[in-house]
Amino acid sequence: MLFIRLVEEMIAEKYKEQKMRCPVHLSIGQEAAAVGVCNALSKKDRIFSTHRSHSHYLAKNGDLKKMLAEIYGKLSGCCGGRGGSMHLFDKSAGVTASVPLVSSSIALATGSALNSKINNTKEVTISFLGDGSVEEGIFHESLNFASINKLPIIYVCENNLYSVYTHLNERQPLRSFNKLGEAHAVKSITCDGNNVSKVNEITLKLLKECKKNKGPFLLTLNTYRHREHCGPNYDNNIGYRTEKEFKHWKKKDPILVFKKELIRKYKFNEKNFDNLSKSLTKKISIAFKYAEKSKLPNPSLISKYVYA
Amino acid sequence: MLFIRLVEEMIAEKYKEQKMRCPVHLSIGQEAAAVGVCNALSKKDRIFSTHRSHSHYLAKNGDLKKMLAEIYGKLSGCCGGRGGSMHLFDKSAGVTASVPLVSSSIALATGSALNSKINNTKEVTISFLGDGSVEEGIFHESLNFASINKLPIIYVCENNLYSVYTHLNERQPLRSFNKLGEAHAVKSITCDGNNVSKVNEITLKLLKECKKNKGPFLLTLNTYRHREHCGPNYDNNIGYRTEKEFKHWKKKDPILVFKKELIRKYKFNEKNFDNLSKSLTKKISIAFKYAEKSKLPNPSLISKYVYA
Amino acid sequence: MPKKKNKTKQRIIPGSEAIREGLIEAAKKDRNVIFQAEGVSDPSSVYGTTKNLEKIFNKKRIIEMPLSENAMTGVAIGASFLGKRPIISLHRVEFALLALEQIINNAAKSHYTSMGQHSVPIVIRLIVGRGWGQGPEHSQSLENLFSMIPGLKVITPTFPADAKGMIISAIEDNNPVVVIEHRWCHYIKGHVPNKYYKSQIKEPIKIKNGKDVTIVANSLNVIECLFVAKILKKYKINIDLFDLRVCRPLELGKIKKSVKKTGKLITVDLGSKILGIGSEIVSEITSSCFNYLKKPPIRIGMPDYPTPSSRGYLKNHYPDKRKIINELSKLFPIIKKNYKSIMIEIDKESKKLPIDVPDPSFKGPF
Amino acid sequence: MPKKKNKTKQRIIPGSEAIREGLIEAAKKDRNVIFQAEGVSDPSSVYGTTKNLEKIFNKKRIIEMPLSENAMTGVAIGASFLGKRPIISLHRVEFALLALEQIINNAAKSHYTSMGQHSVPIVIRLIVGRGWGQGPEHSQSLENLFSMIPGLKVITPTFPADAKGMIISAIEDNNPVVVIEHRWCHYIKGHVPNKYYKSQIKEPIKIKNGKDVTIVANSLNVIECLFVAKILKKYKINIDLFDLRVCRPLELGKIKKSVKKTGKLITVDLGSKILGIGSEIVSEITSSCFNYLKKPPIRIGMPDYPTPSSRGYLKNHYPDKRKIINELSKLFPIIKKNYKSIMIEIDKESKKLPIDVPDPSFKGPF
Ligand SMILES: Cc1ncc(C[n+]2csc(CCOP(=O)(O)OP(=O)(O)O)c2C)c(N)n1
Ligand SMILES: Cc1ncc(C[n+]2csc(CCOP(=O)(O)OP(=O)(O)O)c2C)c(N)n1
Ligand SMILES: [Mg+2]
Ligand SMILES: [Mg+2]
Repeated sequence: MLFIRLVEEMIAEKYKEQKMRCPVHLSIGQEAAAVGVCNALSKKDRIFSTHRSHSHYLAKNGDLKKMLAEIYGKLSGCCGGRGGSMHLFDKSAGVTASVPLVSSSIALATGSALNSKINNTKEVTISFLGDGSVEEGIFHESLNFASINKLPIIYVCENNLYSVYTHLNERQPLRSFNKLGEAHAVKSITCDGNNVSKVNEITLKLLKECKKNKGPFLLTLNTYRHREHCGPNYDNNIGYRTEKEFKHWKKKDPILVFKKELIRKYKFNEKNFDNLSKSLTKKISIAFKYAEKSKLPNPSLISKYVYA
Repeated sequence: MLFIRLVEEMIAEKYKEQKMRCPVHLSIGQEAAAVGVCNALSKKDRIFSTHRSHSHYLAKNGDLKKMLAEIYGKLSGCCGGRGGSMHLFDKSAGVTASVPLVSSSIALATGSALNSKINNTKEVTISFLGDGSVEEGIFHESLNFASINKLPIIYVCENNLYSVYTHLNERQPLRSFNKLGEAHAVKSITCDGNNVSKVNEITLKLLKECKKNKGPFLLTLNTYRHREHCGPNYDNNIGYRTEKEFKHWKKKDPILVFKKELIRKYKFNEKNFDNLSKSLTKKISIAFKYAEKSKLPNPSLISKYVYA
Repeated sequence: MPKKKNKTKQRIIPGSEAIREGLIEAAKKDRNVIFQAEGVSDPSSVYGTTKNLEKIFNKKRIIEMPLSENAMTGVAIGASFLGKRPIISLHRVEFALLALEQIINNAAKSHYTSMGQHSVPIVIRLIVGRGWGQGPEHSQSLENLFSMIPGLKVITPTFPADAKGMIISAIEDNNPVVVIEHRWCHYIKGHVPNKYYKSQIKEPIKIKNGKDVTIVANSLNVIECLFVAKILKKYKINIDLFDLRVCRPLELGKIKKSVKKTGKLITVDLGSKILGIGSEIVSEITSSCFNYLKKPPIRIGMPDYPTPSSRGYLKNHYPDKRKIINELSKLFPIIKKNYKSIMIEIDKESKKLPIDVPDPSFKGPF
Repeated sequence: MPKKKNKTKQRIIPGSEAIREGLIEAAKKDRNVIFQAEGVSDPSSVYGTTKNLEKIFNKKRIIEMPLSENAMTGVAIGASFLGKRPIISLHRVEFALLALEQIINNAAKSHYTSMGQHSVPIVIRLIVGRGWGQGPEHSQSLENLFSMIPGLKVITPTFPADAKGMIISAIEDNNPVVVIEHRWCHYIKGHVPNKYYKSQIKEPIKIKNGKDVTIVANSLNVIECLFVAKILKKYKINIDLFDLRVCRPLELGKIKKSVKKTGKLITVDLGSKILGIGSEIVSEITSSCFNYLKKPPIRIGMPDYPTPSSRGYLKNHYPDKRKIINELSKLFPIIKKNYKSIMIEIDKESKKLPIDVPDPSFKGPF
């Protein structure tokens, strides 16, 4: 989790160099969702993500170098620089696809679960989505289909209260997100998305159920993004959300929460934390250097791979 | 209600003449929904319908002659023969539009209710839909929008258990249709759709609520179609539904149910019924003659009205 | 298309059965093939083309689709990422309009964006609903819409034997293939070999050899052109007639060669003339055969308005024998001279069937 | 576009502000105008084009759209049946792919099918997201897709003053109008009159007079062509340059006249070359001006693959000055002769800005 945080903070820091020339949607503040869920998974389980894909990709052990190279637009990126930050994937790690159009990957994830069902294999698919995604019809269409076919899939909704700069209350009526699943007889749970241990615990339970043919599930994780919707900065100044709200959530920063838990339970201390940070930062810096040094794709490659 | 039944029975009878050359989706068996709802409406209220639009159109006092002429493909039809049976509308009667693509008119109806909301006028919009329609994402998108904006609209779902030849259980999980509305904080009611008085009573109540800014609503009416999905015949022989199921519902024929109620409550008798039938049939025959005698459109008209 | 070998053993079946055979053969050969449709195993089974599949294959491979065209297309794409070969069948081309985000973004581009790491071997069968008063929203073909999109393949089979082979090729293909099936072509009968075979989905096929004019048509229009070719032969006009078959990728090598010979080109589009496949063909041919063209190329296609329901409107609506003759008469004075007798012959043929049915057996209701 | 009257009073504003003014003026004039967008009043307000509307108009007219492009388009159509004039603004063209069933069936056809009893006066603003690594699914223009559909109008404004007038005309129009706005055109600055005025949305406008070659371009490509025209003037090549502006209905009267004069035609498409607007123009012009054409018409447009994110790929990707010069050099030997010096001049101009930004002020992130 700290690893992801540090990666994204370095992206934020270096973004102003104008060398990462594509949109970036940072998950800073939301990492517990990605980590809590993905830590419960095995390598064979698959995840599908959205425009905000960094944390999911990394939590599922997607290759950091390939991710950064992709954001830097380099040929060594996971898409050879063709997709940018919203298309991250790493098949070998089970990060099957990230898709920039809101909700578009929900159906793909459902297809992945259908595949497992037909093959009678036991891996589970995770479909990451945001609170905005549930407004797209395809979300409901997918849940209905998963429900009739009892597919081994968990739809994980990270409710960060906003779609771009618009608050949930302007986009959806007041009701629990669980009702969205229940409309399709999909068992639904909502919980604190900033507590990585809790998220992990619940995910493990749901995975077991999925493997017993008791899927699908809808898991809603309440959380908050610290930075702007897209880009490296804080944006409390532009007026769509209050400083108070921000501070409230900042206190619940998942890294902080987890650190406290570690200190309480495992005699972890500040020094351990600093050491960990340092060693991670080192590793991360190497990856950044790799990405920066990698070559831009040659224009002549542009016409390749249109057809299989 | 009897009027609608007699019209559709005559369509069924005359369909084999091969002069009505477009698909027809009969509502025989489902009339209580259309009549129960539309009788509660005033002329200013608006309805939107689907491929199965005859009963809605007639219950809202759409012009019979123009409907039949449309089905016969005549210039005097409500669309000048351009739409056929799935495009029936009669603006002056408040039948704003019927649309052949499943669920496509749900959003249009929602727009109609938005119009009332903006204008602050008191008419209510009805969006008729089938049990299959709720599988399309646009149904959910529309309900969510209507809910946030408290639109004066009632979504009336006629659950006749089938989409074409496929039973509900093969398409949706077991759960009450009310849950579909509740996913969007839309108050939802399910009731016997073959009892016209009950449907009417509930509709009146919901209309009142809508006018007090307490809409939208989802009203599910359980019912059954007697004939084949599309066309004039019975189809119990082809194997997708059982004779037993058919007979069960046949006993609950809305006309029968209502007749019994009339007899019980208002000293209505068989003779009244026969007389009524006869006089209605006469009127209907005249409309058929009108439609049959009307002219086919001239080919030269085909290029008109592409642009306003 | 394999050569006919044994005349005595010719099985004559309609296009719809040929397509069903293709589907079955391909699914037998590759267990990754799965089927999705609304009413996939219902008594009608997509005009009979998916009939009884559940009796031949494991039920898990036959997937009943809720009315969720968009999600179900995404489901197919997602399953195809993992090795499945889904075949989606939609009763009307228009239903795919709900799924275009999935088709244009995820299906067409995933192979490209992933540098070939993903592929999307899906087949999307779309049926053109022409006839019996289907009206403006149930009778479009829209092959030009799909053909605009790099990454898709778009095919329009005409004859039964070719249709079977093309369907098998489409299923074997590792790209998303959109099949525009004209339901009137489902009624065309012909000999269809009783085995697994492929027909290329790369380029047009020449079906008549002639030196006077090049005509490129597809799907139902090929039948109209064949009739025209028959009549004009009597007047010594020989058409170099191509069944286009494949709208994307558009491989025009054979057509170019033909136009260099004939100097004249007519395209006959199933869908709209404006921005139709014919527009692309004419532009491309004009560019590469400019100095060979004796006359400006001519496009025939659907006019610039929707198709109304009532047969009353439709007399001069579809691209048909009459329209083709009219255009040809601009190129060949002999047609003008014999216009009346040609039209009489055409009238005779046209009157055999009402304008709104594909076959005498067709009695509605949809 | 009204004539400039008073040079001293010229207000110079960018395209995005001009469009915003058009929206505001039209909404002031007609209270039936309503606005729908995702984030319609958020701090960004669709690139500033819907900024502060809620301060000018009754809040009821400013409708925040949930992420439900399909239903919200249907809502707009339904409201328009009853007299409203909804304007939908989408941040990317691609988001409209979710709404094509509504656009193609209900918006485009309702007037037709109802014999004129319904009309659908809606405006759908779609913004082309080119630049800053947007990638394959956030940078398509797809004007050809919309232009295929009878019943729609499709416009592609270029210059600020014209854009304002065109937006007002679109709002006043009783048909569904799709506006393809290139976000790079949002940065173009120009004089924009401070009042209510309309620019026709019927046909192209000639923006340079020349006798040597006809070039038809639209949106951002017009800017590229203007630069080319400036350079070539030095070599005595004068371009008859048209800003196409209106892709549907495609009114080619002026272009035909021009080609009859120049004998040469080049089209420059914002979207794909294959099945692009240029294909339609070339086919139509070939058919009506065949005997005037001295050379085969030339089409320039987006190549037959998606647009990748990384700037590394993009060097020869977009239709640009260089590509236009290359094609022109096939028509004019003098260009071939001076090719090097022309290219040096172009290189100088091109290097002013990186390939992935519209303006020096642009720093990302989207
Ligand atoms: C179909 C579609 N509509 C609109 C957008 C523009 N868009 C990109 S991200 C985003 C916000 C989505 O909100 P949510 O699902 O809550 O995810 P979050 O950004 O909060 O993680 C929007 C509207 C899009 N990418 N796709
Ligand atoms: C988008 C779309 N998909 C499929 C169809 C084909 N179709 C026509 S009617 C129908 C059944 C719809 O079922 P339901 O909504 O329950 O209405 P019912 O026919 O039972 O009245 C279907 C699938 C269609 N018209 N539109
Ligand atoms: Mg969110
Ligand atoms: Mg039903």
